[in-house]
Amino acid sequence: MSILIDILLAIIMVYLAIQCLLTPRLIQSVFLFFAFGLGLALAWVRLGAIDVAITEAAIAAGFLGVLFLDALKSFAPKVSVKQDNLEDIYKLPRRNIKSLILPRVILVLGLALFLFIALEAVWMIPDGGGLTASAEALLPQSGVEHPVTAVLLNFRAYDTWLEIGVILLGLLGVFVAGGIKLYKKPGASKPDPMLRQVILFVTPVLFLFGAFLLYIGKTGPGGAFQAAVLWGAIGILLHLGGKPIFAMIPRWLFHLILTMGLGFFLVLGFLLIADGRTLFEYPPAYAGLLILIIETLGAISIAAALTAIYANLNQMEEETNEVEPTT
Amino acid sequence: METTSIMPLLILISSIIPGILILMLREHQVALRTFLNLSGAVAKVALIAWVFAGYMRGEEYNYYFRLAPDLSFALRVDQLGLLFATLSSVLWLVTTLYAIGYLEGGKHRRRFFAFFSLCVTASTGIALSGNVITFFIFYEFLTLSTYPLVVHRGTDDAVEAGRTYLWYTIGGGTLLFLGVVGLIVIAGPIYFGQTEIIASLASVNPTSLTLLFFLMLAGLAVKAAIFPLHGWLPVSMVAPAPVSALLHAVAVVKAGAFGIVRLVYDVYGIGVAEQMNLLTPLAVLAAFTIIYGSLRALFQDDFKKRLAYSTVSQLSYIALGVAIPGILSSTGAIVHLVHQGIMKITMFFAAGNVAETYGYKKISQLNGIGRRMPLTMGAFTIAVFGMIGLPPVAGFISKWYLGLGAAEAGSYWVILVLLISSALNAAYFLPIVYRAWFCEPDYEASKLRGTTRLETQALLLIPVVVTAIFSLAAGVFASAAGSPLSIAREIAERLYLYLL
Amino acid sequence: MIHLPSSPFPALLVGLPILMATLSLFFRPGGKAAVGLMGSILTAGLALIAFVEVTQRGTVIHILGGWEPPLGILLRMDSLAAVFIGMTAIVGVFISLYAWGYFRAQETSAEGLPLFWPLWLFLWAGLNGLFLSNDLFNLFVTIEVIGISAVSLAVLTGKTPALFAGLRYLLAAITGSMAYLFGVSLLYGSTGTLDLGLLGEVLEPGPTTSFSLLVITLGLMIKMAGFPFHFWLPPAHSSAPAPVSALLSALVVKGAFYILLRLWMEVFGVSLTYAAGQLIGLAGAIAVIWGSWQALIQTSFKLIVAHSSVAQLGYLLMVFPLLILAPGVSADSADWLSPAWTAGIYQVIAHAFAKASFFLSAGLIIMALGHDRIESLRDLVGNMRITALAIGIAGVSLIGLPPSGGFMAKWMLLKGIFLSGQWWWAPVVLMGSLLTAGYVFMLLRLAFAPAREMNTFRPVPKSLEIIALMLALGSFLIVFPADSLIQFLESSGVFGSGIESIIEGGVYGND
Amino acid sequence: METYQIYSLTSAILFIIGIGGIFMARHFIKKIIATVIMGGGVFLSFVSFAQRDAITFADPVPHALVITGIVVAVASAALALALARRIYQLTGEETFTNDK
Amino acid sequence: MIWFISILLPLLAAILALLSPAVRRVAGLLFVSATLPALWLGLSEVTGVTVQWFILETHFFLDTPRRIILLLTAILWAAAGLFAASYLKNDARQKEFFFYFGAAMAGNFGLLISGDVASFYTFFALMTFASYGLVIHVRTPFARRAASIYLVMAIIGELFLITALYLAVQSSGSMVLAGIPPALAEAPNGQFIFLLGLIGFGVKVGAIPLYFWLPLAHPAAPAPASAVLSGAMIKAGLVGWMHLAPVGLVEWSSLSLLMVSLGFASALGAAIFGLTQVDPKTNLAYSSISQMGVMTVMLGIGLYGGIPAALLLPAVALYAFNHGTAKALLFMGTALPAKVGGSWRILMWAGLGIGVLAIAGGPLTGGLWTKYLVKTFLGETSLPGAQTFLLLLTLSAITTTLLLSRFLHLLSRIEAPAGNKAPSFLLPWILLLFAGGWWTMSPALLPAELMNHITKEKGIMAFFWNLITNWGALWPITIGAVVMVFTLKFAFLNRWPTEKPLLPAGDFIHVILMAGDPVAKGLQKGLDLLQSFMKTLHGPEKLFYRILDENRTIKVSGSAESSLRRWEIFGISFFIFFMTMFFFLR
Repeated sequence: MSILIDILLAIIMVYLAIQCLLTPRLIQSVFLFFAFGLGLALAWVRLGAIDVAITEAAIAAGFLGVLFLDALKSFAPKVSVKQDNLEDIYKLPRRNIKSLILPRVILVLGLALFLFIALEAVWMIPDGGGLTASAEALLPQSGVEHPVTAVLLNFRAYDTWLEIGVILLGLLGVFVAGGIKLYKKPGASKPDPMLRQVILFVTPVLFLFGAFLLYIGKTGPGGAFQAAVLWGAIGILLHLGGKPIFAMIPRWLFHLILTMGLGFFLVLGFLLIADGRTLFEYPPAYAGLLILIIETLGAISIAAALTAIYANLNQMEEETNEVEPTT
Repeated sequence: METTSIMPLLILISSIIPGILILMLREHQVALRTFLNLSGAVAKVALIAWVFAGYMRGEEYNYYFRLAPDLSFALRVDQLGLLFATLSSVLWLVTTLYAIGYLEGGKHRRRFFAFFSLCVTASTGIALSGNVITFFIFYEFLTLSTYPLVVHRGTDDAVEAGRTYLWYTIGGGTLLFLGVVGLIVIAGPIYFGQTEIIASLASVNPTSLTLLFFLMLAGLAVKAAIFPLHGWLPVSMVAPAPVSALLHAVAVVKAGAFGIVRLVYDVYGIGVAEQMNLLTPLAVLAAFTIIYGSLRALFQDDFKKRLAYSTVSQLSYIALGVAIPGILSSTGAIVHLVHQGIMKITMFFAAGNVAETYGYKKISQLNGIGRRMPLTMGAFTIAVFGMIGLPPVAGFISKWYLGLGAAEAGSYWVILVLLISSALNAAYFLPIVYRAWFCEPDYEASKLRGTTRLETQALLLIPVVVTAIFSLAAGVFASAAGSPLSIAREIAERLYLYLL
Repeated sequence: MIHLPSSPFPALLVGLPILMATLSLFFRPGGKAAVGLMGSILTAGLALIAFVEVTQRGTVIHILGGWEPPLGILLRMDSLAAVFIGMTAIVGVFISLYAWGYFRAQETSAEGLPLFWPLWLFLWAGLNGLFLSNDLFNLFVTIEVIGISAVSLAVLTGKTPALFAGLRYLLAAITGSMAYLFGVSLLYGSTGTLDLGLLGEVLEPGPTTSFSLLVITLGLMIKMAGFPFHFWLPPAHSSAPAPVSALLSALVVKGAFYILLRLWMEVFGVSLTYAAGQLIGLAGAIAVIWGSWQALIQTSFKLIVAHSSVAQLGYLLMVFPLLILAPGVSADSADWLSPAWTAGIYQVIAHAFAKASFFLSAGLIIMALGHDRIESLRDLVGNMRITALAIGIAGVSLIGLPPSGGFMAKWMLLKGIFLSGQWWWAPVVLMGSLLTAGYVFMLLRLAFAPAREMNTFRPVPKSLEIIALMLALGSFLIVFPADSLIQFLESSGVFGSGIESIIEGGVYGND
Repeated sequence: METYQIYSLTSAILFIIGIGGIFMARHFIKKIIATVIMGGGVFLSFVSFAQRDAITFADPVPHALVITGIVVAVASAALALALARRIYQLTGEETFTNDK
Repeated sequence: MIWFISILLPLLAAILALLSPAVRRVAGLLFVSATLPALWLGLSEVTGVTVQWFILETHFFLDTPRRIILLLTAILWAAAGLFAASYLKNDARQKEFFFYFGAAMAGNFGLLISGDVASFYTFFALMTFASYGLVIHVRTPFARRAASIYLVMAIIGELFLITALYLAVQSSGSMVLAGIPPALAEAPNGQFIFLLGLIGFGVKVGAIPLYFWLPLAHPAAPAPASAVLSGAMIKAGLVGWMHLAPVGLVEWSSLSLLMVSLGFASALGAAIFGLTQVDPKTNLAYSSISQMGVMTVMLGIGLYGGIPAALLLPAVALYAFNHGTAKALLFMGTALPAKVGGSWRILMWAGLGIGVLAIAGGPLTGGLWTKYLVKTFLGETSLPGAQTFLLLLTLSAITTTLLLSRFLHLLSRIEAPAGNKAPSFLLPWILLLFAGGWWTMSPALLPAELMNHITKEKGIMAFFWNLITNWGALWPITIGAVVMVFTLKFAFLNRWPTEKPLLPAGDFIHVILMAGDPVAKGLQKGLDLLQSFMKTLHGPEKLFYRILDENRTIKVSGSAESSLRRWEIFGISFFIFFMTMFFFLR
């Protein structure tokens, strides 16, 4: 029975994925992507990966979906200016379709072969056994009770640290890509009275829920990323509501918020090295506390970064007039 | 192999340091530049003389530096190398003087003299290199350091010539590279003179060795301008006269010829090469090139172009000599390395003098020039006689040994080739001499007069006279101790002694 | 593995640049540059100290968090990593110095360019992390760090071509890293470990392993722009600002090569076949010819240099077929492994120096001319002689003329080729050299050619010219320590052992 | 057939759909979505093996890896989106043309 | 040391004369003193030396025949030098003449005293090329043409010569000239080598069929130069033959016969050709060819064996001596009639007459004696047909007389200057007359062995007063003289050309040139074709450039690259790569 559910879910996911890519209309595609993300989250749940499910729903489907949606509004108008037929607004441009047929046939053939080989590889996979046992054995020393958190912030803290760096890096990249002027005043937006009310209501709820997730991460599913997305949502909402927080606070503070997760992590690591340990080798007694601090600061930083990313992207077309088109 | 000496390195440094320093100077620091240049040149000659003397006393001057496994930078002093090094350094000194006079007031002189020095470094490096790798390193270094000289004029012609020059030489270089690597893979890090290594492999791996021989030969033949790889040489005539002189007499073409000598004598060994039948194709090619170059020269009206094709022809004498087994032809080949150098450099100096003083670049303009530039044309005439192979100029000596060698080896067709070449040499050189001395100058030309009391600037005149005297002396005092011939003879004797 | 001497340097090498990058964010443009430059110099110094440490103590490790593999992550700095890190440090510090001057001289778009510094330091940290990493997933994270910072750097100018190129680069990079990650997932699933050393020991051949090998190789090939996946490289590298182009070409693409080399040598020994090596070699060979040919027909300087990178990376791929022994050949008789290795390493280093110098020169030319159409290079030697000299010297190294690093690489490569009997690669090497000579000398020819119009060269800072020249010279100087460098590399067990050693079970030489 | 196998097979299919999308989709946004789908497939395979290797709890390492991976993928996608939007803003192009 | 000085002095003289006008004023003295060491070498017996450092280890040494010729040469150069100094006093190109004169002199001496191949060849070449300057001296079109033909022939000669020397040295294994004849006698290809030498030196000697440059070149030069050309330098070829010929050691019948018949053909034919000339110098040049023919005959006899070299070669040398002095006398004499006036003319005619007689072998002259030597050896040889040869020799005496009396006649037609005057160059002429007369007949020159062989203890003076021999010499001369007188006296017999030579000077060359003209044109055309072919034969680089610079190439490559940039193509290559590798991994 449960297998049937899984199979159904799998089929739905595959269908959604294919449809998402095949549909000619961009907006449909984005909504299908939302749906696909949710399907994937369900799959995580089915596989017992609640943390992943939350992360997926929050970041991959949620945050990214919002970004895509936001992008749609940017892509839409120009198409309409260009083309007379409103029917075609969201249609993808199709040029010399005939010349594309042969390559596509070959590609589909290739995909099919690839699929066949990949399925065989996945089917024939030997049982490697995983690391569950060793993780379980070492869990008590990690300072946290939830194994995923232990792995994320202790066993493989290095990866996590780098990953926080990646988000910051993504933000920097967005700054660069969006034109440097935006970097100077992230998130300057027009106020919207309706939204402001909603925001006033939602913000504390999101904040509290985020804090809960963060705290619960020590023992169960939840943690920094999930919390960060929620807090990031606050930022986004505030931004939409005409309160671009990062435009309001001093730049140094903004930078501090952005970098404190990464920075604290690193400084802590350096201090540990100075203490004669290795990087991220917490003293067992303080491990739990340190992890909590790191998670909190990390979550704040990530939230800030996500907010800033959204703000920048959201802002982009408003700058159109100021940027001279370059060739 | 254990003993190392800094001397060979010093010889190289004596020209590379001035080169680099000159590059750092400013264009207008003429005096300092000249001083650097000349002191480098003099130091080099002195060092080589010192090493030569020491070598004759039986001392060894070797320098090793291991770059990688199987890849040693080795400088070794032997007679053949010393002979070539002496030639390079002495002619460098002379050419430097000449170039100072020739380029007076020209543009980019700093660059010119800097690369000039580097070029000579490369050529002495080739002379002193102790193994094929080092040889290859300097061989390529030479290509590069001469390129700025070839394109020195900066005209479209010059640049185009540089392009051709590079395609040929780099192409040749890659072939040589392939051959060298292959050789090292088969035979290990091979030093010049260790012919026993190849000899021991000759029966094991004859096909590869033959293939590698021709690969390397092709690489070397480009610089030695052996047909059909000679195309770059006449084109690079656009370079200024001192460059052409250096290119044709000492540096580039000689590097190729010297390489062939090394390849056959000091890598494969003459015995193995003969036994593997490697020499006949070389001989045929060289012979063909001799005739072909002469034929082409016959049709050139451009003075320097005629000289260039003559170089194509003359250089193959060396290859031909190498290709004929026998002590006499080896002597001839080795001594022609030197003799061709001093004679051809004289010719180019003379051509440069005429062009620089009167602006004549065509042979048809040379009527009666001997009257106005007696010393220059006198020197030229001496060189011409040498080229034809008339005694007592140096060229006779080499041709004599080549001919005798051919007779000794029973290759009578080679004698025929030599004869035809001599006749053709006479046919394309003597008209120049005839015009210079026995034709009345054209009316307008006779109005032109040099401004100085001398026929041209002293710095242009002295080198040409000096090299002409060299050419004459190399012939007249050929069997004196220390003459090129006697050294060549010793080298050849040693080669064949070893074989026995 | 874990009982190797421990050292803090691996961790510091990753941490320091990130720390400096983070710090630099707090400053205004001028301060960013200062902090960035200081960070570069500190990192380079640290890298050199670490290098010396490795030369003295042998391979050092850093067990992160004190958790041993397979659960934890381990940073390992063996001689190969040390060489790569050292190279990055030297080239990186030169490029940093150049960038400092270069961006100061660029008044027009001064606003955005300061972000160069944090991005570059992130990139550096990513590279160091990659070279040090011994964990499949960690490698993924580092290549992502590298990828994102590289793309961000590539679009630093904000010009349209750069944006297009950057997006293409990014999509290709994501494709590559996802393919890589898929392979990692299957490997983890089939072995339960991510540590390279352990993986090499427990991995068994089978369809899954083969498939992982396939997707990982493909992914990395895309990331290192191996033919036919080089399509993203020329536009991306040519449209970036000069110091960035230099970084991308000299260092970034080498990261993927490094992983590929490590994985093939240390992990996938069991699944590799002779034919697979030949295929990679073939791709490399085509890249050499095709890239050089493309470079030859370009009309803008930076495109020439970018296409040249494609070709030069092809040489790296040509090392692979030599490292895999044909069936029935025992490792004892395979004396070509060592030259082949050396060839790869030297190609990496020499290309890094030469290509960095090339791009820096390109930057100077753009600075002087406002564009980089090669037709305008006429009379370059008359106007910018140091730059012309740098181009010449770097070009010579690219061609592989002696005594440059490129020569050393080609020498060793040809030696390996001959020793292994795979002679069919030799003509490719030569053709590549010739074509390279073709475009290098096309540039030089123009540089020497007489100017057609009035002199339009604007003056450029001499110090920048000298930096470019020094990098070019560097590509020659690296030959001199070659012997000791090769010995150093051979002291690491990885070096020179090839696949066979994996099969026999010895992974870490000084175990 | 066990649960994890369904998902691991699905993961391969998703990966392929994603990669096909990257090759065939024309619009920037779709290409970016395709990369995310591709990533989803990869992560699914990780987690499916985690479920296979579960003892008292599922293997936490792949979970952690996937969380990290998702964040990294999102960062990349965000950057790509920023680039795409910028391109569109500057030129009005929403697909790749060969000469750029 | 004396050896070197004898070469260096002329060279020094040449250079000094070129550089300093003051020296040129005393040029006569200069050249005479330059010949003194050679003269001394010719008169005394100096032991040979070896100079190791010079060229390819030079040996200086003289044997009897070469000493005789050296003496001749020294005398001639001294006389010609004195003669030239005053003869060319006002010449515009005086200094050049002196330069070439001195250089040729050095070469001439050098080739005679050198005993090894390399230095012999060196000096031979020096002489050959220096005399080019003498031939072209007057710069008239005629002289230029003559000089060109001379040069071409000289170079051809040199080529054959050097080949012969290569092979000869190779077979003898040493560079010493004395070793070559025995080696050639032994060597299987000895005849071939000698034939090469025969041709090579034959050019200089003016042997049939290589003589045609000679009647052009010798007259083209100024009188003193013609004198040394015809008197001394022409003997260099003879010396060369003597160096190569294994006289008395072999029996090369065919070569011997060839030489003898060619010699006689020269002796008679050249005289007949000479008769048709109107220029006295051309006339003399033909006479030289004719006389060299006789010497060729003598060497040819030697190759048949039976006569030892020690006997034959001095005889040849002596014959050369006689001819050289007399011919130089006559050549210089051609300059006299226009300058000598009054009673001095008697002296002049007497001298000329003696010269003519000496060449024709008239009684009481050295010619009688030298011709007798020829006769003796002709009589002794076992060569078939020796009797015919004797007859031919006599016939040649007649033709020579005819030729030379014709020469006298031609001279007599030159208008004499008014008054009783003699140019200063009459003095060296007379000195030469005496010196020649003295040494030809002096027994000092001949080795005693030869003397004994010929005169059988009677002594040379007895021979001179022998009526029979004198008569034997006289009657052919008389016949010749009578024929000449008669043809001149009687108008119906007087068909001698006066304005234009019946046959152009250099006869054969004109045939060659005429026949060669279409050939030369064809050759030119062929060469032009060759040249244009070579020009179109672009280097491979040109082809490459053409491909490279072709727009289409660039376009195609560019579009190929940009198609690789298409995502679909990326995908396809991805899958191709994937599938290939997948199969390779199996």
